[in-house]
Amino acid sequence: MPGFLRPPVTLAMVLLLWHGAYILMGRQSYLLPSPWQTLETLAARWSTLAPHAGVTIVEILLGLVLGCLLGGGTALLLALFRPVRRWLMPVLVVSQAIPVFAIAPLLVLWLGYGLGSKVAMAMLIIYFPVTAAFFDGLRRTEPGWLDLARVMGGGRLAVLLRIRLPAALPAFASGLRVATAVAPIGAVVGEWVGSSAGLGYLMLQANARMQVPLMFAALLVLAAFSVALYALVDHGLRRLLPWVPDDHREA
Amino acid sequence: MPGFLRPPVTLAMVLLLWHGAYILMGRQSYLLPSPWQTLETLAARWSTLAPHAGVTIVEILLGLVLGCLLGGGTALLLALFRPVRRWLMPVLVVSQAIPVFAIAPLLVLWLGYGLGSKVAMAMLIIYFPVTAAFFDGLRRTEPGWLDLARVMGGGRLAVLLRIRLPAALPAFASGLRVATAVAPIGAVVGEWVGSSAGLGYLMLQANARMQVPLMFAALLVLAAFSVALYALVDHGLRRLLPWVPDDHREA
Amino acid sequence: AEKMTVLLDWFVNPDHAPLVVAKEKGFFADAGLEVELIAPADPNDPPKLVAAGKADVAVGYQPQLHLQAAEGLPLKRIGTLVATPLNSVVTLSDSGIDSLGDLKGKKVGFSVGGFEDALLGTMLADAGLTLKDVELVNVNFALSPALMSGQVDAVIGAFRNFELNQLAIEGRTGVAFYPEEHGVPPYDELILLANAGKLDDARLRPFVEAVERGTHYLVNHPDESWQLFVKAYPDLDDELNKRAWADTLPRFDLTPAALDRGRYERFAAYLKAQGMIDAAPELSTYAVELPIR
Amino acid sequence: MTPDDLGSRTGPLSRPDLPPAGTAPAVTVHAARLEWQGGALFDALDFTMPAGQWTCLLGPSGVGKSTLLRLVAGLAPAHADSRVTCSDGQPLTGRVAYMAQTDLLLPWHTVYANVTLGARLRGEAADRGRALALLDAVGLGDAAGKRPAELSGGMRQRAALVRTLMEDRPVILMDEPFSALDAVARLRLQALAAELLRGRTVLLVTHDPLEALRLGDRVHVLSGRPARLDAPLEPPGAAPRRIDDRRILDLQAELLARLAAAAAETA
Amino acid sequence: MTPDDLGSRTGPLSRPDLPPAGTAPAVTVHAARLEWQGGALFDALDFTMPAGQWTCLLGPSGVGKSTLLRLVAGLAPAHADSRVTCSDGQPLTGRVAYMAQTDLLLPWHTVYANVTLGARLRGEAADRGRALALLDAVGLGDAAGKRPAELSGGMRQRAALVRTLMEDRPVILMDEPFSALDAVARLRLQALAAELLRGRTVLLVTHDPLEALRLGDRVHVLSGRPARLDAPLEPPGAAPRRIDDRRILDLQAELLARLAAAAAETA
Ligand SMILES: Nc1ncnc2c1ncn2[C@@H]1O[C@H](COP(=O)(O)OP(=O)(O)OP(=O)(O)O)[C@@H](O)[C@H]1O
Ligand SMILES: Nc1ncnc2c1ncn2[C@@H]1O[C@H](COP(=O)(O)OP(=O)(O)OP(=O)(O)O)[C@@H](O)[C@H]1O
Ligand SMILES: [Mg+2]
Ligand SMILES: [Mg+2]
Repeated sequence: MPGFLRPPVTLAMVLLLWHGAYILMGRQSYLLPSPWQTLETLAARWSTLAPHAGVTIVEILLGLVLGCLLGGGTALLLALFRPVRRWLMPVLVVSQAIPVFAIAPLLVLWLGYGLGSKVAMAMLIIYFPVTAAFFDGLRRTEPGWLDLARVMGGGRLAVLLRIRLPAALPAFASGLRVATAVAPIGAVVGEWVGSSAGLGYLMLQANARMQVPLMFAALLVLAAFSVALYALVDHGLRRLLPWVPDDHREA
Repeated sequence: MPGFLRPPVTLAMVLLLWHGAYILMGRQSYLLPSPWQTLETLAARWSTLAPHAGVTIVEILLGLVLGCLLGGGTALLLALFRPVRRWLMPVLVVSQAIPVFAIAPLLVLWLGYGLGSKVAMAMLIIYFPVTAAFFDGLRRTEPGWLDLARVMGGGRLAVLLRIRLPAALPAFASGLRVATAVAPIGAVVGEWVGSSAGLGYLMLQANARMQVPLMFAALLVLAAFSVALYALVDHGLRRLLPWVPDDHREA
Repeated sequence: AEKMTVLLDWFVNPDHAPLVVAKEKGFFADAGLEVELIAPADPNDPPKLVAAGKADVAVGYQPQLHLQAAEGLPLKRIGTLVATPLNSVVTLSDSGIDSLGDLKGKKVGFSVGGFEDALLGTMLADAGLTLKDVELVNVNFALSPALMSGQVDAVIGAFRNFELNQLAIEGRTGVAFYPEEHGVPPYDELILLANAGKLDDARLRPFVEAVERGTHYLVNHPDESWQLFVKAYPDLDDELNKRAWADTLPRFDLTPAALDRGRYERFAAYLKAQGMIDAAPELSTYAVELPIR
Repeated sequence: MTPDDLGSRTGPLSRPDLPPAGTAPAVTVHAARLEWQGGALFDALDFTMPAGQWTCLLGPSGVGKSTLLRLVAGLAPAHADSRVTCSDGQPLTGRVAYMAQTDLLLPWHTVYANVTLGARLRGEAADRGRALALLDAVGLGDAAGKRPAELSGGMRQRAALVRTLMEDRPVILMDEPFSALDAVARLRLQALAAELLRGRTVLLVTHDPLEALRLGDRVHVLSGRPARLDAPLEPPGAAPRRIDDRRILDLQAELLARLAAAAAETA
Repeated sequence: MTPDDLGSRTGPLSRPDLPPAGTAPAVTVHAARLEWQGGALFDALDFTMPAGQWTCLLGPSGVGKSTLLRLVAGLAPAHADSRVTCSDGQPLTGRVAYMAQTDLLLPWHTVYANVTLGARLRGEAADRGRALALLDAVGLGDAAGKRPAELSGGMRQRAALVRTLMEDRPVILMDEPFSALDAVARLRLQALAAELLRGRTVLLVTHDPLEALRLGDRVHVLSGRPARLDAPLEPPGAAPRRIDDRRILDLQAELLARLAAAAAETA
């Protein structure tokens, strides 16, 4: 099948599966609306959805960029300073175990109800996957390269930046892929915690008003954006790391 | 500093930081209780907390095991069958973008109010990081090994299991580390979806009842368990993959 | 005894006192019922689950019922727990907001319930303002913290029996504005919902009557019933719940099975006028008085 | 120790189910074509490995020896045009053993598990006795349980050689299999390989002219860009030849001259 | 082309800031001790590299040549006891260039970036002209912009050699630097290295006796377990020597005999 046909066919299959589930659950559209209902709502309410979608997309992108920068920076710090690693790592793990909603009021208190808290939430949710994946990559550097760099008289920082970092880029890319897929949920949870706009807010509202098709229409927009973003990032990463073997590419 | 002193000292530092934040935020314990209040509550309400903690721990462990099995299996499928990869990957990414609360009623409908829906949630939340990390690892196999295996006449499955899988184990370990850190939040979010026991339930309830110190006591138990679990998994993984270079180990 | 699953609207709290008392005093058992009370985390889920047949009875809100009925959920109100609105707009006494008119240009926090804008719009209209004059912010369930920390100037969705006490315990004084005093027709805050297709279920009428017994016991023996409550839920034995308990007592419906048709039709008309629903369905399709069997 | 000392050891190494000399097919690459962005590496190159004989390939570094060997192995890059046929009309797939220029040992396996990899990949039982005997013969008897990271460079290469010999295929392709070995071990292992692979169709890429003349029935020099093959040298006698033979030393001089010419032409 | 053709090319390759012969220190390893789980690799091993001379190290595969070289480089494994001193009393750190047995090229860099890695690691400006001239001299002039994955085995090794020469240090440690090269390139690069590294203290590990005799001022054979060093051979004349010299051929016979003995002893 030619490549350009794949996305529409996938879409069609997902819609069919969805419709199957709808029928299976007894056509109760307040639990799960049918795809057609949802698409109808999507078309009819597009003018409502679009501005909310815009807000969420900005949050996702900002959160993604900041989260990756922060996660990347933390991983570098961890790799560079053994003491930092020993003391910070447990704190990082602990921070992961704290559910967002527990600290949400604090976050909102610090960052307000605007963009800030949502970006922070998206950041927080991708921070650990990025940090852990990248740090793991930094730990696994080919020892021969490190020996060579040592004899060459490279400082800790130079070795980190010129050898360990590029060697860890495939692992970082792996973390980035996860982050890309997870960032949207971060933004939506952020909106749930406190907001006055965004797809997450719209979903909450629609849910409370029992406008379940509208909620699923918002979900659809979110999902479409997520897939597009993931495809973009995946493609970009593969072009940026041409030396990494990838059986995908040969296809 | 001798290694055995590190955990207590870290703990003390976290508590101090916490207390600092408490003072900084104006000693408003409805936002952030002081560590001493929390520890007091922890001691006083231990008999309330313990059974809830037990429930959550079981959920986390089950979710972790099942999520890793499912994620590992999916990654293998994706690596083995190009069509599966092409069609399934977008679906996986979409599935990531769907916030829990949107499908919560569906989950409860299918799995009931008991352990099932919580384990499912913990599973779901770690499923993608594990799948993505492992699949990424499987994609990056040294091409020379694949050439060798091809000439040797290894079938697709044999090459996958005997070469690509072990070669991807470091990446899988990386995903597993993320999963371990994230699984507790999965279980707690699962309890949020609907439950009558568990630390997440206790926290929500305490939160709704403005018993913020109890909420933070539950959080503390959760965090302690998370760190212990992470340390265990990290240590185990390093022992299981002795051939992977690891500058951690030399320390 | 026959098993029955009741989904609460929220975690157990004094609003559920009649149910708790009926259970603890054995009134349900007397009616041949073994009732299990389940707390959800999202108040929107219980009606859906009852509509889907996953539970027998749900605790819901009258305003939501109209929306649910308009969206075609097969639900019927079969009883009332709390017969007055609990919802209110709350500000802090030291905020300088003495009347609804002072809200102009302020931030109002809310926990998404679906019709805050209608409610607040009506109340603001009463003071000569419109919704455009305030900024609405979803603060989820952190109504009091948002208010106390100064993130918002007022909140809507605060329960008068709860948030006011909470503020008082934290040493702050809250001021409440009541919707029914500012142009919103009075309504039942908490009602009991059953699946519209299962009204011939023989357990329903005895269930509502047991709730009625519970309510009466509660009103007659406030202290004994408080003891029952904290014995069943030791976690709730604190100052906040004790105060809320007292404040909630006068608001329980003493005739839970009875349906005030006029009140429901009036509220439906109000929501229609607000544009919240396109058309009000026939009342009997979503609210009934169960016949005696 | 002379190569002849091996005589007594090859008992457990030789296999009764060896293909008798003659069943190993001749292999021909027809009109191979391959372009990298740097230019055409091969253009209409024809190359034949006679049945049951050793063909040695020499040439300047970077001329395309490894690439030609990979073409034969069926590992051609996607943009190469080449057709590989066998004299017996059967496809070559499944009848080749391949030893690459790098050792390609799997770091998570022991040496033993590495040398028996082929069998496990095909779901067959590994011939444990033969593996241990071969490891012993190449001097890795004590290292069977070690991981590749614990081996020296030459030990890794010997392990890769054993892995190739374990494959027991009629066509054998080896890319500089002895380059990391000391002079003594190299002679021993040349003799061992010559004996074990007698009757197979072998392609050996090497940089050592004496090695080529000692083992090869035909010795080619690849040169130029696009690469050309010259008429092969055909050292007399059966491999492994004595390298102090006068005729071999004459051929060596000839071969060195050809290599110098090839170097000048390719640079 | 003979090695002497290089004369005209070394202009841009030689550096005015070269340490004059004699400033390169002698390097001594004292009483080295190292145990792997297999037994003691070294036990009280003393080893000296005379100042400004080439020391060559041969020996059976796996005897410990690479490990000894790594000890000198300061890359001893954690459980090794060894003390390395210089004749001038200064520490050795920062005065060594190291070429490992594998090429250790960074896959994400071009050849040019790989050979100038040292300068960038130290935050110095890379000497672009010298790098390009050296790449040209080893035949990689056209490959400067390629990634390692696009190179043949011998090209990779030459790139690693250039990287080492770019370091321009008084002490040079090279582990089989010419093993993947064809005979012609090998001779050329040996001559190039001999010229560029004149006056440096060089340790060269090799398996090629002629290479050792051509380049080495002292040629050692390492043998046994724990490993011992024999008394060195000292070929007459200045490197690179002509290998058809009668005396060199005599020494080659002697060296081969020593290697055979070492192999028998070490196995
Ligand atoms: N990490 C390790 N663990 C255990 N043994 C090791 C390790 N590294 C090296 N050895 C052992 O040390 C010995 C010497 O290795 P070394 O690489 O120095 O040999 P070499 O003389 O350079 O051989 P070659 O000529 O094959 O390169 C070998 O027997 C090897 O098995
Ligand atoms: N992936 C690639 N992309 C571009 N060029 C490549 C690639 N792989 C190989 N080449 C080029 O093909 C040529 C031949 O490489 P090959 O490995 O066959 O050489 P070789 O004759 O085996 O050399 P050596 O003796 O050094 O191993 C080289 O010039 C190399 O640069
Ligand atoms: Mg090659
Ligand atoms: Mg070595």
